[in-house]
Amino acid sequence: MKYVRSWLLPVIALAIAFAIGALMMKLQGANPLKAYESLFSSAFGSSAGISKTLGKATPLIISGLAVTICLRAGLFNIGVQGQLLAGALASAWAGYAIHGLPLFIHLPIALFFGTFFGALTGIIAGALKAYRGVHEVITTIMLNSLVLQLGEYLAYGPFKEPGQQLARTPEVLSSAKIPDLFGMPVGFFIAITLAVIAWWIFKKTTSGFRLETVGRNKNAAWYAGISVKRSILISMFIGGGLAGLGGAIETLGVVGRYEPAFNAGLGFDGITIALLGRANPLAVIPGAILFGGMRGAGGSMQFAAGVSPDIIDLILALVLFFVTAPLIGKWIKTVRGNEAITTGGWGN
Amino acid sequence: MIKKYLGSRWSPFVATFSVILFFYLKDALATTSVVATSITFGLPLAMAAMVGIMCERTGIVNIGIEGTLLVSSFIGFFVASVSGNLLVGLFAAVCMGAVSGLLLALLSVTWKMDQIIAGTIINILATGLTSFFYKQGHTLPSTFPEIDIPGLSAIPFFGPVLFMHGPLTFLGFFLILVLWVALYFTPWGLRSRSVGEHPGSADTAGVSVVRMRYLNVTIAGAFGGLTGAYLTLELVGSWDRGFSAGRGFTALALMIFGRWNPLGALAAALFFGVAQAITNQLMITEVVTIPQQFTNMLPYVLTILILAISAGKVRAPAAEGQPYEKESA
Amino acid sequence: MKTPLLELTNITKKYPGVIANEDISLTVNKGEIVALLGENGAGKSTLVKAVFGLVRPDSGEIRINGHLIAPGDTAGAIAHGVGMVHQHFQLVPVMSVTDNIILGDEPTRGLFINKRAARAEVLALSEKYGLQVDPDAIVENLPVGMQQRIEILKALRKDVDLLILDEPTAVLTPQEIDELLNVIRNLAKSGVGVLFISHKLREVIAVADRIVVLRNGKAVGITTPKESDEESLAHLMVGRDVVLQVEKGEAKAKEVVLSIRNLHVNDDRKLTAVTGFDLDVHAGEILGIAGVEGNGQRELVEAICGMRPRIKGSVLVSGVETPDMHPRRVHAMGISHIPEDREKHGLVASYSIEDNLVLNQFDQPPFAKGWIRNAYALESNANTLVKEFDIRTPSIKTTAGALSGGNKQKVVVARELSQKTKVVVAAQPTRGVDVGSIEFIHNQLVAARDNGAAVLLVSAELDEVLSLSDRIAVMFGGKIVAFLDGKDADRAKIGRLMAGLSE
Amino acid sequence: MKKKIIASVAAIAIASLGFSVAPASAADESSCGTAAGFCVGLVTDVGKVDDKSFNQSAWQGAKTAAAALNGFSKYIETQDPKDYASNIDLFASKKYNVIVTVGFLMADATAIAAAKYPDIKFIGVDQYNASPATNYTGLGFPEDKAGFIVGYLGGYLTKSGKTAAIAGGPSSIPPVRKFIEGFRNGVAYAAKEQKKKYPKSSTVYYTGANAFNDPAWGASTAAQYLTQGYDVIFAAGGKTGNGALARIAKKKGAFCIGVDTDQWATVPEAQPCLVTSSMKNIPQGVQVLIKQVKSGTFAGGNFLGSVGAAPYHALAKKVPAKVKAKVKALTAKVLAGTVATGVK
Repeated sequence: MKYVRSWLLPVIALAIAFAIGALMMKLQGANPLKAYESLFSSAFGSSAGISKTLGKATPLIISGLAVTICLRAGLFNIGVQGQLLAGALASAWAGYAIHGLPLFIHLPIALFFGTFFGALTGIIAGALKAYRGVHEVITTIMLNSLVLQLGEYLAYGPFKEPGQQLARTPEVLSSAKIPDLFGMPVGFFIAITLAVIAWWIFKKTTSGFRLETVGRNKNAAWYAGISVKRSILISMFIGGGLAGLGGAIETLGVVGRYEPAFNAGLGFDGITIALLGRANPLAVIPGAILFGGMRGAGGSMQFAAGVSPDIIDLILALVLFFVTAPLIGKWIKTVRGNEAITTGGWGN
Repeated sequence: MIKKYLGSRWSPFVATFSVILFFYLKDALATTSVVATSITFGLPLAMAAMVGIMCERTGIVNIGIEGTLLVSSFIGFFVASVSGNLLVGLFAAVCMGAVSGLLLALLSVTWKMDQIIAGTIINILATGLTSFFYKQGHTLPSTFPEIDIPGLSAIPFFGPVLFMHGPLTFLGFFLILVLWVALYFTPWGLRSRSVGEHPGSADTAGVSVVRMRYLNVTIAGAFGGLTGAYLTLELVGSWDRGFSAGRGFTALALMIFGRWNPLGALAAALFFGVAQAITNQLMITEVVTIPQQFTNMLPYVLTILILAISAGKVRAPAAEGQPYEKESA
Repeated sequence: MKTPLLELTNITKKYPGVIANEDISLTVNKGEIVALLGENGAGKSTLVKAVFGLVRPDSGEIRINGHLIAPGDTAGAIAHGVGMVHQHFQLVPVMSVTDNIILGDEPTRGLFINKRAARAEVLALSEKYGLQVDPDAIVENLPVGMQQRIEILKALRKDVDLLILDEPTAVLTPQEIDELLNVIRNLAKSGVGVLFISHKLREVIAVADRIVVLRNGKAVGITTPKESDEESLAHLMVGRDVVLQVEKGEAKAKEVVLSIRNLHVNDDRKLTAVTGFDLDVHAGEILGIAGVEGNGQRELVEAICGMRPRIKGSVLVSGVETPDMHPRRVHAMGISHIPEDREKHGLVASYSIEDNLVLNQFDQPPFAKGWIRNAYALESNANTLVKEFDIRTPSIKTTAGALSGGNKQKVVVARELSQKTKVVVAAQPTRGVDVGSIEFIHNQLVAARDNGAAVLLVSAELDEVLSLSDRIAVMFGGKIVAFLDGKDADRAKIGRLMAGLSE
Repeated sequence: MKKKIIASVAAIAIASLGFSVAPASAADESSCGTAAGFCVGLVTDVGKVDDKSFNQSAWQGAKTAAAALNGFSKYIETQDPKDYASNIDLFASKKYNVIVTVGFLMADATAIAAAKYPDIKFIGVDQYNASPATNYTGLGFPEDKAGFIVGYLGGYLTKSGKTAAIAGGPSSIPPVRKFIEGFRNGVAYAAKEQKKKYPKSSTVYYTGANAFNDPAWGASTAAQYLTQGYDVIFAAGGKTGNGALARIAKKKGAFCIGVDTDQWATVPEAQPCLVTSSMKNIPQGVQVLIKQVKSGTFAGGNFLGSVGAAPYHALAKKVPAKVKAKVKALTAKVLAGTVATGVK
């Protein structure tokens, strides 16, 4: 029974959100049925559609994880966007500037570059928090802008594609590109694996326990011999690294180069998805697929039913609202015991 | 004691004023312009930061400021253009802001939802709604005009900097000062702060925590509405999708930077404004040619550095982010 | 018949799984001191909170001076002349004494708070009741005894007809308690009704006109001090004969295990809190430290356990120096620690009992094999300890936060005492714990002693120190002012020492 | 005269523009792919079709052309640059005759699609076709010329000698840079003609996270210029620039110059100061190319669209007749290439 309720809630939330969305479309004189039909058939109705949905979900899963892991350790990482950009830029550089390596060496190196520079961006905020007590929300907001500017400078300066007028790097070599597997994006499977690993680490390992203890009660963690500073550093390093890897996967698997506009907004969607999943690494996956599917199918919906893709943002906000607000929960009497508290104030 | 005070708090101001004086003697026009413009850049940030301060001082985290700005500027613009009356638009924007505050209060006080999630909902709802319902072709009948206070505005430097602004700029500054006074010198302020620090103590003193939180979050929302109205009805004169352009998030950082103190946040916001105006001025005069990206990084780098050096624990209101359970022991 | 000042009729309050108050009726008249006696968890606090509007009773009526008070109406209760001194201080730590006292009913001049008038009012109030406070001090910088005074002044400020005091004496010295009891008597003489909560029999007998005994949420007896004595009240309270004295054999003190040499420690405000003393605790003995809170006990304990930097001096276990600021390594050297603030340090409220029971050894075998935690070992450990330490819980998966105070403390005690340990440092081990659990925890500490551990007990409850300790050290002003033998320690003498008076 | 027609067409088109439902014209989509049908699809760059900027201009051109040819037209608003290809695919799957893609960022995706769908003609607005494809035409504009002309006008209008440009995006975006540098050189050219020594025209580029999308920044930056006595300001860059225009309109005696389209119609707030706009005739370019498709003369490669200055509208009386004549003369020379803009 409890199991039934655990999936009933999001389903009802989705249904209500879609109903309200339909009303909005009606107000605009469009045909909601036709819109939804095209939305679903293009997101999930064909293997190409599924492939696109999963491709869109990939960076969202990873950035959602990056937020989740920090939330678990009691940190609110708004800096995923910047970490992701750092990773995208570094992996792009490694992808085009390093020559003469076979795929199985070059690709991992490029991925590593992305991960490392993402982690570096993350750990700056972590170190400032751990050693100087500067709140991570400020530093990560600042770092987002900083990385964006730095990326703009590099992509239009030292890393610019020769002869190109735009701010973008050369295309990465084929030896650094993530190949497709049976028409499905390989990155997605990496993302799923990462989510499962993250889940497993928190569920089963001492490291996960350490981070989580710090997140839930810093003082008790200190009493129990867990270094709070180290946990902050580690979680920001891992969060940043994941975000960087997400950027690298996008760069090496989808975009093919660093071009700033191609990564906009991924980090911020990650925050929403992490909150939707209530800081549970596995719950990030369905959230990301929902986001990815709907965002990816927006064009089709407009094509088929003439509905502005903005409606998708609206529906997603409503989903988040109905999943998290205790309205439906009360109605179907879901008992949410032992739920991770995702966030608190800025004070901790 | 005085020495310590000077050393810790006032030295940045002294430094700022000496720098301004130095440049003023070199180039009066440009310096006046930079300082005046930094108010234009900084004021909306400061006003948005006040929204955060008012909420957080009563223990409610508000990351939905961005959404409030967006939706209230949208409503303000449309009501003003449809009604043809700026004041009606202003009123509508303030009401819309209050409604968004009320929604936050409902979610976080009554429903005890995670406050970060509540704010996120407001943000993405605002983005979706404004973008979906935006319709081109409306224009404002006019904008709030600049008021040059007679006499005072003729004073060199101080005139343009302090006395030549639109009515909402004056109102914004005035309300920031009012908020500071109210927060520290009135019963309302004492009660608000106690609700944010230790709701139990307020409750046992007969101050209703729920009522206080509702009241303050709603007023804060209305203030956010005023900020939105300022942006569209006074500063710009038009509206477009994504109009607030991230100011609500920057404001959050400024609120923390200013240590939850209205004057602190105002100073932080003006610092940001100055940095932005200087960045522009460097490009305008082309005296120094460094890549624009680096000058743009300036405020962010400086903020991080200043915080890292001055460090000290920034202490947030203690009860922030937690719903108040009246009946817990 | 005249209307009673306070009249409660059939108050019932249920929480999920617990009946806090069942059908309680009582009255308080003008000038009368009524004591509510009962063990922790008997429902005393819930009842008075209902009177003050902090708890909404499910049924029943509250009348003050004949006026019906709506459930949950704190402002209404205040308006009708009820004042309350809370067990957990309801003070805003970062604000001044004046601000705290005037909160909710501020003297104003125009729109603003009249700070001068407020300050004068606080001084006058302090004068009137003989409770000295500094109106400009920031509350968080004050010792608890002072904070208590502020709470009382806060309550008295509003010209109360009915004053409720919820366990006001827990943190006071015997002398301060006597003073407080005098204040209470004087208030009653001036016509104020007093509802006084305590689980300390002696105080109740000393001050009350009437005693209402609560047990498991029910009023089980109403009596007067003349008609009763400590034994009979204790019997009513617990429902059985209680052994007030801890049963323990003769201590067999052996070699010194814990030694403290010239230790200097600062408090949170960076002021000296522990000023350089030596202390030895032997295996097989309980050394109790008596003292009013705020005299350096907490800093001492934290410095021993590696949770607070030692400015100077050292802490040795069996002659080996322990590391500074590393609680885990100190623990590994054989110092178990029952922390003073179990909510803050002892437990992770949102973790299961199972996880809390291994909080400081979660990465040691058998609870972890290398990197992987061993669910089976965790479970069997939890099952064993829950049984052994009598932790009352529906399941080992229940979160610690859902337990009662006594059971929470048992989780901490179980974790600390189940490990091989040379030294047990127990700080306020029975604070906020019910009588049954107190007895159990006391027995566990004695058992640890008998197994050869050196036990350092720090408690603000003088009775606890007296009944458990083989030796007693009295701490005042960051120093140990006297060592006494546990058997023939004299209450009055210790009380004087605790207050800093010479003998 | 021609400009006036374009302007009035623009005004009408904007008035009739729906905002969320793609309007259907006489023909309908089922006719696509048949011999009788003629379908034009348009993929916007990230953003909305009513952006008062190039998306809107391109759609206006596509719609007008399709209607004139009795065809059908529809658009998709791109939400994420990664969807360029799939949005193009949607039109291709319905066998649209022409697909218009908007914005230089879509050049790669368009070139790939052109190779993938050899039967469909592609028009890339603001793009350069470097591929040999004959079914893909890059519609480019000599923005430097447009900038030069209005800069020249500005050079004659300024009284303080201080002219400026506010760029809504970084200099790394080619059309932005070309507009700005053209403007700068135009001012200098006018100064030289008048034998005056103006300071070099000043520019502030925006490089935040909200390029082209921060009207408040544009307005504040405009205020900064105005307080320093700049009296001719060219605002080039989407909504950021629109914000600047609206702000300059509040300053008496200052002139502002719009960009891309005739902003007299798209930013009515700016009318008090808007002396002209540095126009790229995107609608006209798109129409010409679509008509080429219909008539079978579409040849691929690159097509240089026309540029020019928008009419003075109500501010005509503030521009001395002599200046008007000079500008008119120079416009012809610049467009013919006899006066070089000096922008690379």
